[in-house]
Amino acid sequence: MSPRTPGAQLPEHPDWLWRTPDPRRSYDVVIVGGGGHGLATAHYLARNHGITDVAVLERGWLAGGNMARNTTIIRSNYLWDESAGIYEHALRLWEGLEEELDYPLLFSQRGVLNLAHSLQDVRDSVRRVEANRLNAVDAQWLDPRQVKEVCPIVNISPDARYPVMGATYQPRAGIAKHDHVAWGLARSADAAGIDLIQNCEVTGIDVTGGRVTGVRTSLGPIAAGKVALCAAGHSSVLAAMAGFELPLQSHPLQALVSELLEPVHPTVVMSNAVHVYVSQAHKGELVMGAGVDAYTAYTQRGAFHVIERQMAAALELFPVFARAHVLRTWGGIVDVTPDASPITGLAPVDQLYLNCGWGTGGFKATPGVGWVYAHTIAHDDPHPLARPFCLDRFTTGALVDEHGAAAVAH
Amino acid sequence: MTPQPFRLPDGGRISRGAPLAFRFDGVAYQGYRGDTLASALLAAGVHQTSTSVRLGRPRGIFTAGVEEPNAIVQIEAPFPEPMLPATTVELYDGLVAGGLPGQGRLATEPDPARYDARYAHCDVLVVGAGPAGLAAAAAAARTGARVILADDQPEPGGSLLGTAEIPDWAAETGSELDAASEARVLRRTMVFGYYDDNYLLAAERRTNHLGSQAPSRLSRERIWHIRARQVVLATGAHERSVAFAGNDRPGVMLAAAARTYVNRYAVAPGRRAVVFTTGDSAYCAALDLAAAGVDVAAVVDARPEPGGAAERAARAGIEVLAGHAVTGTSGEPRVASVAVRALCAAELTGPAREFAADLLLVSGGWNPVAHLFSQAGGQLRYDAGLGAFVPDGCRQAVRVAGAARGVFDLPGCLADGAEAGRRAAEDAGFTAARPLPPTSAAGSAERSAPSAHLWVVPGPDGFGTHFVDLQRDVTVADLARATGAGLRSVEHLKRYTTAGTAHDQGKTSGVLTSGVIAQLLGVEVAELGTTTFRPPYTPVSFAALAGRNRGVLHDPVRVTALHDWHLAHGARFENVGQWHRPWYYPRDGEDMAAAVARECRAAREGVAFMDASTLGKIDVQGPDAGDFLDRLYTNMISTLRVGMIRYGVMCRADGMVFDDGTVIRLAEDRFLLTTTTGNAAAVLDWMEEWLQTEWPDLRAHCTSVTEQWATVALVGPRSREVLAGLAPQLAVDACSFPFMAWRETAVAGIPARVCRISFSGELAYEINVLPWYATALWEALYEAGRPLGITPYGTETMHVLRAEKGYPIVGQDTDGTVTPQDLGMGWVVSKKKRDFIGKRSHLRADTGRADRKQLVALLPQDDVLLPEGAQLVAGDRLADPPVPMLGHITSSYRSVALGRTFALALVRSGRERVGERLYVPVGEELIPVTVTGPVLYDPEGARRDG
Amino acid sequence: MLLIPCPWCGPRDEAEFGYGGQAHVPYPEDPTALTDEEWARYLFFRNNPKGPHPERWCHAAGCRRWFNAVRNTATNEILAVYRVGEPRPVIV
Amino acid sequence: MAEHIARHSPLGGFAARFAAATRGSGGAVRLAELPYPAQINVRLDPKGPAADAVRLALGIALPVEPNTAVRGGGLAALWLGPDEWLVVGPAGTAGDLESRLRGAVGAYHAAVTDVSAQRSTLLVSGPRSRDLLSHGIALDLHPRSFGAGRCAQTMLARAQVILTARDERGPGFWVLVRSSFAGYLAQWLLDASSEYTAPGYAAQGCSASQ
Ligand SMILES: Cc1cc2nc3c(=O)[nH]c(=O)nc-3n(C[C@H](O)[C@H](O)[C@H](O)COP(=O)(O)OP(=O)(O)OC[C@H]3O[C@@H](n4cnc5c(N)ncnc54)[C@H](O)[C@@H]3O)c2cc1C
Ligand SMILES: NC(=O)c1ccc[n+]([C@@H]2O[C@H](COP(=O)([O-])OP(=O)(O)OC[C@H]3O[C@@H](n4cnc5c(N)ncnc54)[C@H](O)[C@@H]3O)[C@@H](O)[C@H]2O)c1
Ligand SMILES: Cc1cc2nc3c(=O)[nH]c(=O)nc-3n(C[C@H](O)[C@H](O)[C@H](O)COP(=O)(O)O)c2cc1C
Ligand SMILES: [Zn+2]
Repeated sequence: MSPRTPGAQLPEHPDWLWRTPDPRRSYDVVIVGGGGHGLATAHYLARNHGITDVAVLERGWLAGGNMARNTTIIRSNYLWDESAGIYEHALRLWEGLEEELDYPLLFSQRGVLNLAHSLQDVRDSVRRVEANRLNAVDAQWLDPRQVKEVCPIVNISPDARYPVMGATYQPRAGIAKHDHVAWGLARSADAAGIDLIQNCEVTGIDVTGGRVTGVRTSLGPIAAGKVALCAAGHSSVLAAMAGFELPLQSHPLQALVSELLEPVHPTVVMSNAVHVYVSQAHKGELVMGAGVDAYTAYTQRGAFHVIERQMAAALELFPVFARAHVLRTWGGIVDVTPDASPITGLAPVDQLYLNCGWGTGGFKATPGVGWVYAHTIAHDDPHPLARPFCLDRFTTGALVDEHGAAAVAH
Repeated sequence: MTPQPFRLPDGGRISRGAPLAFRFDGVAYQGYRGDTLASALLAAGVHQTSTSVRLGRPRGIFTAGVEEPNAIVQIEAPFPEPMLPATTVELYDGLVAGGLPGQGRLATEPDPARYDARYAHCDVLVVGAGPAGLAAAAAAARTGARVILADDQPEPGGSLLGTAEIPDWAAETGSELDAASEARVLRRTMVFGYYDDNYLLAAERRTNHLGSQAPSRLSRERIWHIRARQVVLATGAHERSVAFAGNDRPGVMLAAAARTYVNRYAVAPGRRAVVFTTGDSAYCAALDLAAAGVDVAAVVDARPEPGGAAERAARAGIEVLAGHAVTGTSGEPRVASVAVRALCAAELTGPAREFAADLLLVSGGWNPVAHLFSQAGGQLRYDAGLGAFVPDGCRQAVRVAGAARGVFDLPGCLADGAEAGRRAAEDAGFTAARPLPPTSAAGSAERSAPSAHLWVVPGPDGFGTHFVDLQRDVTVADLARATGAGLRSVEHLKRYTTAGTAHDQGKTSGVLTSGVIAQLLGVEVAELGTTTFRPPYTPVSFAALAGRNRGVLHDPVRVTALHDWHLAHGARFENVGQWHRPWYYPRDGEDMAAAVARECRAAREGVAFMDASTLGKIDVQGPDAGDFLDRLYTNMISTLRVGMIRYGVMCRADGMVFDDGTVIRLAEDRFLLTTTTGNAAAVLDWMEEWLQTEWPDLRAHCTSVTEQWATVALVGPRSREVLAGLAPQLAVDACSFPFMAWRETAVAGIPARVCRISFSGELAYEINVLPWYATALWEALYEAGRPLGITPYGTETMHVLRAEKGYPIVGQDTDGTVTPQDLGMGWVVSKKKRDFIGKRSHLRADTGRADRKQLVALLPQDDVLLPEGAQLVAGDRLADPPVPMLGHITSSYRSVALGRTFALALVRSGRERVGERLYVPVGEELIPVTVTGPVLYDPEGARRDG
Repeated sequence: MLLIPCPWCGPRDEAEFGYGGQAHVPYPEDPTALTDEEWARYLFFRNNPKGPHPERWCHAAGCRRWFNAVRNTATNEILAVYRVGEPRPVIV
Repeated sequence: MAEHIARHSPLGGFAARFAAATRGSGGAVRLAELPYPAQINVRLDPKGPAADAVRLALGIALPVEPNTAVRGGGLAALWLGPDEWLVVGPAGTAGDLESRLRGAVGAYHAAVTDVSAQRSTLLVSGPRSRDLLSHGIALDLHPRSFGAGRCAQTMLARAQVILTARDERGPGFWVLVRSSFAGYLAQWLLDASSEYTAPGYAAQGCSASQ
């Protein structure tokens, strides 16, 4: 009898998670969207502000949107001060979250490498590393040899089509098990008395005199003192219900996993130029993602040539992956803003709050968003870390443009 | 070599004349061509292939196909490949494999095999070559329609290959299709993805079954991209298990699989069998096994009243226990005995009976293979009669036929397939002229009884060994724990228990899982549904998907006409977009700094030349061309005189710099623009977009001529001498040929357009010729310039030269957040024009701010070469983080001309700070720098005319 | 891989096309006459409906023509294609 | 004018390898470069007078049916877009062709641009040429949909190409590719053609599908 494989299993979930309550007629706060952000917001409304007359309304199964679909990369090495501020806040929370939630989140600070493949990539990378250090975000610039030390299977041959010229490295970055995170937050919110209501689609938002009064749902109307949107890919659809528009486009973003493999990949590697990002999850599957599909869609699936391109890119970087197999592919719907930074804060309707536009990279922000957004809701005033991410910036032009220099935004 | 104790003396579809040697878990065995690794192992008496991932329980071969949850193996030789079901590995000579307890292993060496892809189009794609698929393909092909029939097996026949008598017409229909000019039969080809607009993906295994004999020039696997007007899915059905205690022991096997081993592979999967079934189909297995000499101890039928099949079994001398269920197994590791009790209204009654047996066949019903249909966006419906999910409606042009639709009898499958094929062809515009083939294989008149739907057999103690997902080791107890935690959705249960997430993606366990959960929650299976079916249907290798887009073919390398010369002269190259551009030309022993210094010196003091052919070039013609360009560029273009050249900048509508380049006016109604190398396509697209969608009334046309012209920059105070020598007809003096003018002439006898443009501040020319003559021109320049020390230079030198002059590089000194004003180029932004793209954005609050980041030069103290990308701070001591940052360094060089290092930087209120001292954190140090205006070299512009 | 019917070339693979977002967003007649809010709307705000969406595509690897399509973003079904300048068809 | 100057075509260096692949396939596929054909890009309103003038000047009409080519008098006019064509003529005639066209369109609004060096031209022919191209072209190349007289702009592997079916009997295509991509495409075609030069293929009992 061969020995059991270490690692190919996960820690058990707890024996109790959450209730399945019927919705009440009214709540102080209704959160629309039971993804990671909605659940974290509920958790911190209760924990930090003592607000528990809250319902989280989820159209499907809890955390079944992007929260169930993301490649789980967590990092805070963003270029601009505003971004570093909010993502680093989130990373600090991650560092205490397992304890806070008493749940094994498999938060693994295995480091993230962002590879540079051209001279301009190198400049942009150094720029980001230097900015990170001044913002107290741990960051290093590694040369190809050092990259190889961190991740021995990366192909650093100078003959590669796009050779690796170095990488930025954030040692505190890493991954966490997405479902565990969502469920830990849900369990905590539920335990605080917050109602998590599934199969409850918000179909209308009631606004009277410029102020939100409640929502209509597939389970009937629900009155609310405050309504907080947390609907990720569907944010535009919800905003339209409240009568305003958002500078968002919803795109499919795909990801895939391989079969379970013995450990080969000790860190997280992201490459902007050849466009792939990959880590090996705890059970042993390689988890990979690529870029968004070009056109908008709400289909939760994308086109296959995106996957094929991604595989070609992956093999350039990791020739040893050749005979690994794609086990499953899937897609999520991400809401992308013109400057690749989120929108979080007040909406054009009173007592309605906005948290959207996290696009391809909002998982890492989950606890940070919950913290900041709960504050915004509780005080009807944006948290200082959220202020740069208001809707206004599109009018003034004060964008937080993370396209240019921030590598792929995951 | 071990014998094959379980190989039947005759029969099967194996080539007994072709014995094959292989090793499994270190032991040598023998099998035959036509075997799978699984059948060959069974023939040798090996049931157990590994232990399970979570609980470490022994596990054996459970199925005979792609749905296998247990017998997952690691291939070691000829080349390592992780995680293949032994039931799908065709045996070949020299195969070395081992059982896997969960995680596969990747090779450490590069994969030597080739992979490729093909596109294919057809009127009708039929997936699956069982009776339904064969009938469909034949019916469609006979209309003249273009038909593709894809099946993952090496030969057509589908599940018939596992029955005792395979009608001849299976092979005949295969041959008929092979011979038809418009039909194509793809064997060993798994259709694994069904996407929008009837786009299907299939993976063909082409040479793997040849082992080390595989010809290396052929692709090992091929991905087919099939666009079908109509699709017929005839993908059959998978048998499923029942959850009872100890249902995971080696020796427990699906009934149809056992039947397949006997008939197709001539292997007896055991000596003495018990059959546990909820329907009729397992009786065929019982009878076939009995006929092959396996002792069938009993058929345990959960139905109180089994039909004619049971009578037939009884007539054959097999004991049939109606209304009974298997309650447990024992044996270590393999099944040695099977416990049975009567089952009445889901309660066990009566005494237990034990049967000694080394084989337990299970049949808990059939799940139509609806994966592809579901991927296509089709809806599934729970059919309570069948106890399974069956295809319902779909928006795409797809039909489902045969067992995949819940038709489980052979005549029914044939008729269903033929009808689906005919109608698909008709919908594709063909007429079914010839009569349908006679449906062969008369159905038996036997009285069949409906299947029972039994998900769980209770007890004996708990549900800890009632497995639903064998590969993820998920039991009924695990599911109960998950529902106990409050979970209601199958999706949550999947993620709580990991059921259905293994290599087999729950092919045999998915519906069983739903059934058990429904029972636990007291809801209908229909209400619960299934988890989502996602591509691929079966795993596909990364390499196959990458195809031939690897290595040098990964992404096109674009090169200029002079590339071979650069190579021959030792150039080091830089990737710029897809281009390979010479970066610098080191001479013996030179490092990059030395080479660049030498190249710079030549350009500033003598003469140097560079291949600038990669610049984008766009020819714009038409009476409104000037007007059009006025709208695109920030400055005025229409006033340019014929014969002259102007530098221009384009912004995006958000006011940020998008591209820059020169515009030359060739004629009253004709301009030639250059763009940066990386942006050539984007600029042309941008121009077409505005022309076509916003200003269709403008009479102007754009044509890319990037590769029509090779461009050589000839630079340096002595460039005029070189040019004059080669262009005798050209008046080269500064009066006759002023800065920003162009002339047509012959250079070295080659028709050329010579422009007096300088990106270095030196006297310089750009010579444009047809690329066919580029080498001739280049060599002539090299020859003519040799006495003056003419030096080829690359992009690095070009960057230094322009930076010394403070000329920004789009993409290096800009990052999409920089306006022309930020670059200190207010002069290129017209105040006169009513509008141009980006103008309105320059009036926004943020773009008007005085403290924006502006381009300046920095002079570092002590001649330090600052890293590009480094940040700037104010004081000589770092504050506590977050430290306010004032900007960053965009370009940084050591300048021979200046005799020092310098940098360009984007600095908050930079222009106001000229003269100020700032600091650059480098490692642990703070390097002081002085801010200056951006033009450090020849600020008066005295060198331009030589 | 969508099969997109180019109004000139007929059905071609999605990979040959460039996506241009919402259709019928004209460049403002006189941008300077717009308020910052109005200009921001032009620059950054585009419809993002779940359902039929008139949008622009460019047959970039083919005839290089821009054209319009109405696509249901919830299903990817292309309900109509029409050339620039042609009115948006009524989709029932 | 520059006749005495040495010319280099972008695929000149591939001639020997093309020939070897052609030989190796036993005639199943043939690869060759057609160097230096004259190519003029023409843009005009097909309904306007310029189109008539071009027809008179060339002796062939610019095709108005998308994705078709018209041939005559040693010239071919390929449809590239509703107002765009590529007129291809024998090597060495670009100057003459350009001035004929420019003369013909005269004062009408039209764009005439010599692009002879912009693209390189490959010949891919032989009984398996369709199969070979189908490794990288997503278009349906079946004679029913891409027979004589058809042309198209599309992708071949990762390069944009203009593809034309030859008129001659037997399958054969011209592939026009931007010169900077020509080397890539040549390498790609040579790599893909290894499928058709592999010995003992059928004897190995592989499936017959290529
Ligand atoms: C493939 C992929 C890979 C990614 N990789 C990363 C990564 O590596 N790192 C990273 O940081 N981020 C990543 N992301 C992004 C990240 O997943 C998202 O930014 C983040 O999950 C969004 O927040 P959320 O969890 O609240 O969203 P979701 O989980 O999508 O939650 C929104 C919820 O709102 C619900 N909803 C919508 N409309 C309604 C309605 N009308 N009524 C009620 N409920 C409604 C939805 O059903 C959904 O459950 C990735 C995303 C995808 C798709
Ligand atoms: N209850 C019963 O008695 C019962 C149940 C099921 C099937 N059957 C019998 O099985 C036969 C069913 O005939 P059928 O033609 O519908 O199915 P089939 O199972 O005979 O053939 C399906 C074929 O499709 C192939 N296939 C499946 N998915 C594929 C994919 N994605 N790509 C490529 N190939 C794929 C399979 O390998 C198989 O060869 C009938 O003879 C029927 O009587 C009987
Ligand atoms: C990090 C991560 C790891 C995953 N690992 C597996 C896996 O090992 N096996 C599997 O079947 N699916 C795996 N999945 C994919 C899920 O099964 C599923 O496809 C995904 O949550 C999207 O949901 P859907 O496909 O049900 O729409 C993984 C998903 C993520 C985000
Ligand atoms: Zn087109």
